[in-house]
Amino acid sequence: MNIPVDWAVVGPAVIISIGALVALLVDAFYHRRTWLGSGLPAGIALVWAGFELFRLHDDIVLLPMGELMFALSLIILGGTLVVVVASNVMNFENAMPPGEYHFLLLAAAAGALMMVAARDLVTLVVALELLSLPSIALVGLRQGDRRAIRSAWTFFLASVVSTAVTLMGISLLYGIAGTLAYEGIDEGLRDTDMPEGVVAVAVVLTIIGLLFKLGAVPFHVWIPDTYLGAPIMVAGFLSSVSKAASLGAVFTLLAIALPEAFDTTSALLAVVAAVTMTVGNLGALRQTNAIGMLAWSSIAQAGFLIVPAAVFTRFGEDSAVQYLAVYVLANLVAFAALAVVLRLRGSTDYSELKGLARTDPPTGVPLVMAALTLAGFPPAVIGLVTKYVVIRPAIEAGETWLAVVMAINVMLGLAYYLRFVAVLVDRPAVDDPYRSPSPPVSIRISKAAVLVGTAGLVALSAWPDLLLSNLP
Amino acid sequence: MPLLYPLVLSAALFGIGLYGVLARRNAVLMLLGVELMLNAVNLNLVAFDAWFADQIHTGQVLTLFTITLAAAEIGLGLAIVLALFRAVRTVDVDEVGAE
Amino acid sequence: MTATEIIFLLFAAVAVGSALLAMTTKQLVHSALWLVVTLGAVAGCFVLMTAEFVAWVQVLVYVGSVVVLVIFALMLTRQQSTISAEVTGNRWTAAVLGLVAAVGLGATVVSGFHGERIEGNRIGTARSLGEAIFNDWVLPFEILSGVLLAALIGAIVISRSGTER
Amino acid sequence: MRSRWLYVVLTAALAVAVAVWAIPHLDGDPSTKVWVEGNDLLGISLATHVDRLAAQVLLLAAGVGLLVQIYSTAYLGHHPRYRSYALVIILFLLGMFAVVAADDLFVLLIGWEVMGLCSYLLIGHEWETAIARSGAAKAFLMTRVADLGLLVGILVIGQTYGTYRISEVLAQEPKNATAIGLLLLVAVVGKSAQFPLHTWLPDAMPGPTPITALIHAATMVAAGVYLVARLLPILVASELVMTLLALIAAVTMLLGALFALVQSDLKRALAWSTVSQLAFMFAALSAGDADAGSDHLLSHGAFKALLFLGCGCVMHAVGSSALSAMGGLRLRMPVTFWSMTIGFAALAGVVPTVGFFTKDSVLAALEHGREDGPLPGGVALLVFGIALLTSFITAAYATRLWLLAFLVPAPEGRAEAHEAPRAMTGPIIVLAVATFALSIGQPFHLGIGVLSTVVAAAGIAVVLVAWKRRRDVDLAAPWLISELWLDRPYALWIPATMRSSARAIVDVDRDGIDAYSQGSAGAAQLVSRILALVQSGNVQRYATVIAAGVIVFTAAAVVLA
Amino acid sequence: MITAALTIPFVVGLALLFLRKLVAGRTAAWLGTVAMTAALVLFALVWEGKDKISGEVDVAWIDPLGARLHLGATALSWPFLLMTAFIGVLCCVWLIADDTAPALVGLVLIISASSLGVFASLDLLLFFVFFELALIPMWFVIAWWGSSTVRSSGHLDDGSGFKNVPAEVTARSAATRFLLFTVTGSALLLVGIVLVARDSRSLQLTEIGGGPLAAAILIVLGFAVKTPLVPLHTWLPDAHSKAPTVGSVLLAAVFLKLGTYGLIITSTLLSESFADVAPYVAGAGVVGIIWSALACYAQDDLKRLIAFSSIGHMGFVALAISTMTDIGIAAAVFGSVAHGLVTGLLFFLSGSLKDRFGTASMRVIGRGLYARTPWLAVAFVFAAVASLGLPGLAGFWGELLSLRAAYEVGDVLSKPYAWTVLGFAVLGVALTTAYFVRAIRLLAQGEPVAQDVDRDLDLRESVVGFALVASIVVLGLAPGLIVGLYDFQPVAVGAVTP
Repeated sequence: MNIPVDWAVVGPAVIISIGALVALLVDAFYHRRTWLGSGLPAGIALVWAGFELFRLHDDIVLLPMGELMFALSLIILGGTLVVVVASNVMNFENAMPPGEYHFLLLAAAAGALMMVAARDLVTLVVALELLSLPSIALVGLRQGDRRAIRSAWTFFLASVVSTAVTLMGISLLYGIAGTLAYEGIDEGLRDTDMPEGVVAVAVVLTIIGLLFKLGAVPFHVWIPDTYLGAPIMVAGFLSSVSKAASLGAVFTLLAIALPEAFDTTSALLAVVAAVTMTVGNLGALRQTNAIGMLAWSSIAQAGFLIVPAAVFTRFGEDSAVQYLAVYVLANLVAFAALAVVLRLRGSTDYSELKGLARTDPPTGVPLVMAALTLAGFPPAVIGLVTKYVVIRPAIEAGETWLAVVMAINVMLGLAYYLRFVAVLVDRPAVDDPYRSPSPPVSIRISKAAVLVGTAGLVALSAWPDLLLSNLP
Repeated sequence: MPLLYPLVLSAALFGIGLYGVLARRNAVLMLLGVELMLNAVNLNLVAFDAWFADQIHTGQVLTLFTITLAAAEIGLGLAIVLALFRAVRTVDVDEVGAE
Repeated sequence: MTATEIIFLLFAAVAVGSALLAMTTKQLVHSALWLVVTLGAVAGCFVLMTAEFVAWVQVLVYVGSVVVLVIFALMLTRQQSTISAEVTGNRWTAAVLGLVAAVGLGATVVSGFHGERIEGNRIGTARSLGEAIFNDWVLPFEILSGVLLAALIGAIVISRSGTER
Repeated sequence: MRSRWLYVVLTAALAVAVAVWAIPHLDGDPSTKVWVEGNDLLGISLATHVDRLAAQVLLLAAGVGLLVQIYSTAYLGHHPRYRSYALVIILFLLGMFAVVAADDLFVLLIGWEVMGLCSYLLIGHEWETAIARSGAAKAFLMTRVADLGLLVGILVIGQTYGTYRISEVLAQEPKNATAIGLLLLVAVVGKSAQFPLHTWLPDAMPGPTPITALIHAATMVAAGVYLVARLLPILVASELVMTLLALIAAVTMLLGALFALVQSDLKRALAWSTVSQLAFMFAALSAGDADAGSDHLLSHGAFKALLFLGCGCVMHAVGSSALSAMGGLRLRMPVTFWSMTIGFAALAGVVPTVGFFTKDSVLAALEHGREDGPLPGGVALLVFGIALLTSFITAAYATRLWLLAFLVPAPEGRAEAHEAPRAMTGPIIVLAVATFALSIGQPFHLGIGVLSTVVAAAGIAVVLVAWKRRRDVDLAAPWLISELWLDRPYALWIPATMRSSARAIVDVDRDGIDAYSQGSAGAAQLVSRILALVQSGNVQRYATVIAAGVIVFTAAAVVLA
Repeated sequence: MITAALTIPFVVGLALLFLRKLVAGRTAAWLGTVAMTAALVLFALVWEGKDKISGEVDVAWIDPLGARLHLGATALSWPFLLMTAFIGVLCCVWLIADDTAPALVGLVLIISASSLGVFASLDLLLFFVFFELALIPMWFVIAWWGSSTVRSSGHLDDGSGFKNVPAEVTARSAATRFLLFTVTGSALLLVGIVLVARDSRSLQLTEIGGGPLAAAILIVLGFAVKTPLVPLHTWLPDAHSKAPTVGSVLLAAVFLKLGTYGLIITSTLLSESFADVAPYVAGAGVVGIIWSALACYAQDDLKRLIAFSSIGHMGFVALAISTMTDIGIAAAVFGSVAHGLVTGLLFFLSGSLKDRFGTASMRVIGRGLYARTPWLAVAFVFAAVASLGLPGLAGFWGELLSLRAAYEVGDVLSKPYAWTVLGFAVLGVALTTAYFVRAIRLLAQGEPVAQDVDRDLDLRESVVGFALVASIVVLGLAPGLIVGLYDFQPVAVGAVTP
């Protein structure tokens, strides 16, 4: 049989790869190596890719799970763009080459796109690697920073191990189905006479690589260390874009290739989701560093994201995408704002953030809004609505217990988000070290980006229909 | 020849590789464990490919890709290990981890 | 029991044995060399399974480059305070997990594929694989090139010494 | 000074209004009037029903109320809190009128509870003193607990008869009488201080004496009698209720009289006698004779108010209500002496005071109730006997109090007592006159009359003889002086139980119930700490965790599949 | 019109929050008073009659979920709306002082407005959004303006409880406990809402007809935390006693009503499945009555005492609701509103005491307030008497109607069960009298020992107090004002009796 290669689908990825190379080269020959030299081409490439994506919209939606692919590609591009823009506050001057930075970032983004677009396991694996390896490099990018390199090492080893596991699963799947194309696998599984167990092993091992990227328990161990060590916006990238990509991959895989194994996957994923959100929230409880908190909370959010995949109802992928979109937006707003804080104050400990919303509203207020959105709590109505949206599939599928677990986790989450918010709006310390007469332009840009994102959240809160009616 | 031969062999190699990753004290040798696991996968792929007499050589192609990926991974991995060594003057995983 | 089978079993025995040694010996370089033996044996198995080209690639890439890299790395990271035991306290857990993994996989494949036989009739030559790749697997192939480039640059960036600029 | 008379005027206006409203109904043609028609789920309508009984009680309340208000101007006029005192009295009168005139049971209930509240506030008028505080609290709690019986009883009536209007209820055949009766009994026993809820009334004596006269002798405590008389047509339908009522009455009248006999405090003795006299009324009602009961209510209202007000004068003079502080007042305060003599005579049931006639008709009712009437003959006879015995004791203690208060020589070193001011003597005289005037037109039964006169005379004689003999009329009976320890449960056991259980509850609430939230919070923190421990930074550990996870998942999947 | 009534306080509140630097506390409070009064007037005017939805607003909101901006005042919600707005006004009046923080006024406005939103919304999701919206502001009110005094234990007369915990900590932890409890409840509530929405394919109160048992259980649990029903009440005493005066008032008068109102509409919307839960609600309610009454008997901190007494009153309301009869509904609404007014008054007065003496501990305040601060004492006694349910005052009718509802058993509870419950409830009434008499004895009566902080009510306090006293008397003498709304099947709710 023949593997369908829909080149139309590849367009945006190609553009991004080109953009990556351009960024690399421009930076290489650009005399003073600042963010602008490579960030600009990168940004342009992303925007262009976005247009390309919209141009291809009609072709894409015809594919199986096309809607999902389109939405996720959009989220990936947007997320990466935010990361690129927000990266400009990170001090590239010492120890972080912007050219390579943006090259790797875009390469990873391309990998993410391909993961969503992949319709056979070979492509999936390779795309997965294209996402992973640059991300690993990005984590360890900051030079002479023990913590960064240690994080990179952690991330790397965990990643390769899980890749190996996935590959083993894939090989078994191949042995069972005789092909690695999704449709083929579906047929293969439908008319195979293998014992259930064998199929189960193959399927589970295959999914694990993706769960690893999502940061599902127990494959979450790498996340806190990595986020804390990585350049902050890279952590943002990992927590948003690569989660989006792997979620898309999971959905496509389950929907097209493994409907046969639904019983196995749903039971497994339901448990994983429940455990993941609980562990994530509990882990976050005692964090006193904003990034650490976000790292754990991203684990918890991953748990929520898995639910729709676990119970595949008519709302399944829609709710996942809507939830993901809001999560990515809020999360990136938070990371971007923290990037500014980190640049200005050199730390994101709560002690540093005390009273930020009063001393520096342009960064503090967005953090509050983002935290409330992640908590799913008014005034961030959109967060609450998406919680509703993501609980609904569980109910529709009759998994009330799962819904209740989610509910309890909403409470757990609020516990630490609220603590974070309280720190932000608290009365500031009397002698506030930081008073910037006039912030550099890079900070202005970042703050602008942050405010735009916050405005988006506010708008969505005022009128959630904007999101819910337009995403698939 | 029986399909089981390569498959069982691969299972054994995979287990051994896993052991290596989890037990080796030297970071570089942990990488070798990973390589071993990947090779086990390759064995499976090739075996199935041969078994199916796959027209489009899915298995063998993926094997090639895997080998390449493995090369890329080990390249990056070794780079990291070297940087790590430069940073903390050791490749002993027990000491690397300790803050 | 045909000749191929016997030879395969021999290769398999060699592979497993050397793999075990590679993972357990105290001498860093030795374990790298033992790995070479393993990979060679696996390459042999490939050949017996009619995957010539794969076998050659295996020999070239691994034995030719990877292991050399590894040995260099070992040299570079050779440290004054030689590590006491080559395995960590983690080893019993590791052993158990490894064993369980092997046995589990073994059981899986046995229950799934017992009694099947490989009639090696379609040789995986360079030509046939090339056709397959460039007809059917172009997309992943392209992506793979990206992966290699990214990994290369990543490796460079990470391993550049702190002194430059 | 003028402000004080303002309240008198207010009260007078109220009293006149009520009188004008009530008098036309004295000749016994009842009138029902609906002022506000409530037509919602509650079904409460502001309706009044005034018949002869109601009219009489209204007049009694209005009259005594007015007299007490006048009396108070002198008795309490200089008290800093006189204003609130006088206002509360007016509020109380309104409540009383509501109870008496109400046709809707809820209106009655409101008045009933307002009276209770006013009684609480007035008893606690001297709230600086501990006994006043505790007395007030005790009275309020015991009566209110009993009132809950009335509340539920009203619910039952409403459910049974489909209306809360007394007139409409009485228009129907008696239904469900036992349940209703029992519930009402609870309320009545509490409000009228009958056994076993009788202990609050003596303890209410720390209240100002005029208040005692008004609330705890003439009106509020009699409201229970009034209520029973009002609903008698229903209650008689249940023999059980009537028997119970009769027995309660019997026990109470005897106990009250006995306790009154041994008191060393004039006011407290009068309080016990009130308890006992109220029991007389209930006895009459239990015999099914509403008129006898209500007549005795009226006469008792008159002469007991007289006695208490007189007692007030005495206290005003000697500054204490202890009998030991009195004596030798006959010449010092003649007005008080003579009016109180009349009062005691009425209490003892001496011809021709009204007390004689009404007690006579109560006895008659009981004796008559032996043949026909709701009571089993035996019970009626028993109660009749106890009533005779009680009237004997009553005569005895009346005489004793009279002697000790006025005739025994004054204790040494007491400041010379003077007659009370006119504002106080005036009301007494009025009431004394009333004590005779009310006799007019009272029924009279020859046989019973003779019998009771003999008994009373015997009682008086015994005491007089005892006094002639050995100058001493105190009965050495500790078990009586301790009032049979009947107050123990209310004074000690119940409060103690409540306090201890309350503490227990607070502790359990904090340490027991809350455990689940505290526990879960602690557990969460613990897990959180463990998770942090897992993050050792050692890659190999992570890899191990991952591998283990993979294996577990796969195993689980295989099992599931 | 309703939209305006909701927006005005919201806008003013937000403005005060963000412009807190620019306005003085007194001005802010005046602004708040005006805003809330406007809301009150608007809600009073919006009424169109008990058999229709007044001032209905129905705009598309989130189509994919079927959620709409659907507002309106029904016979069920109108009394709550008026009561809430009224209390809001009084809270603002109370804050007319120089030491008021403008931000506090802003938060009070937002809390009141969102509570109004809860009562006014006819769409479950909108209801839930408002429900949550009020929480975080309340957290700040408690955590920041919370009590700054030593923590007083519940004990009767041993000093053991006087741990000297820094108030900032305890107030804050109390706030967090309150929030986490409530959010747990409301999260379950959310799940329940989704269940209901799945079954009846709609989120509109006007269209929902029933839901699965699971939904009923979850929703009732959610509201039970808020109401609160034993044993989910443990958050309440701390929160109420630690909160600042307006905070306590809003908590007791408004927040608890969110719970009871929720239970009421649940009982009418999910009648079939609620009927299965009703007995447990009744049981919890009655246990709460006894439990809280006894707990009150052992309190030294006045605010804690009032807090516990609230649990008891809510127990009556729960009992009434669980009968699922018209009378039960009337009783629940009346009881809620009356409790709002009476307990509001009690908390305001204890607030005055706390302002003067720095603590609400009766031991510290001392006895004989009759002599020391006559009007304050009289007002307090009045409030206490009203709260113990003296006939002729607002507190009475709620209890009476619940008892009557329990006596005239609907078809939900079994007769023996209902009557047992009734018996305990009656006992509870007696106990309530007991602890209030105790409180009066400890505070108002007794040998007065003057303290230099003895000050009688000042103007704003008198205004607030008088307004509440008047409303309590009016409702007490004319219960028909509220009960009159329920001699029929209330609009916008399903069958009241299944």
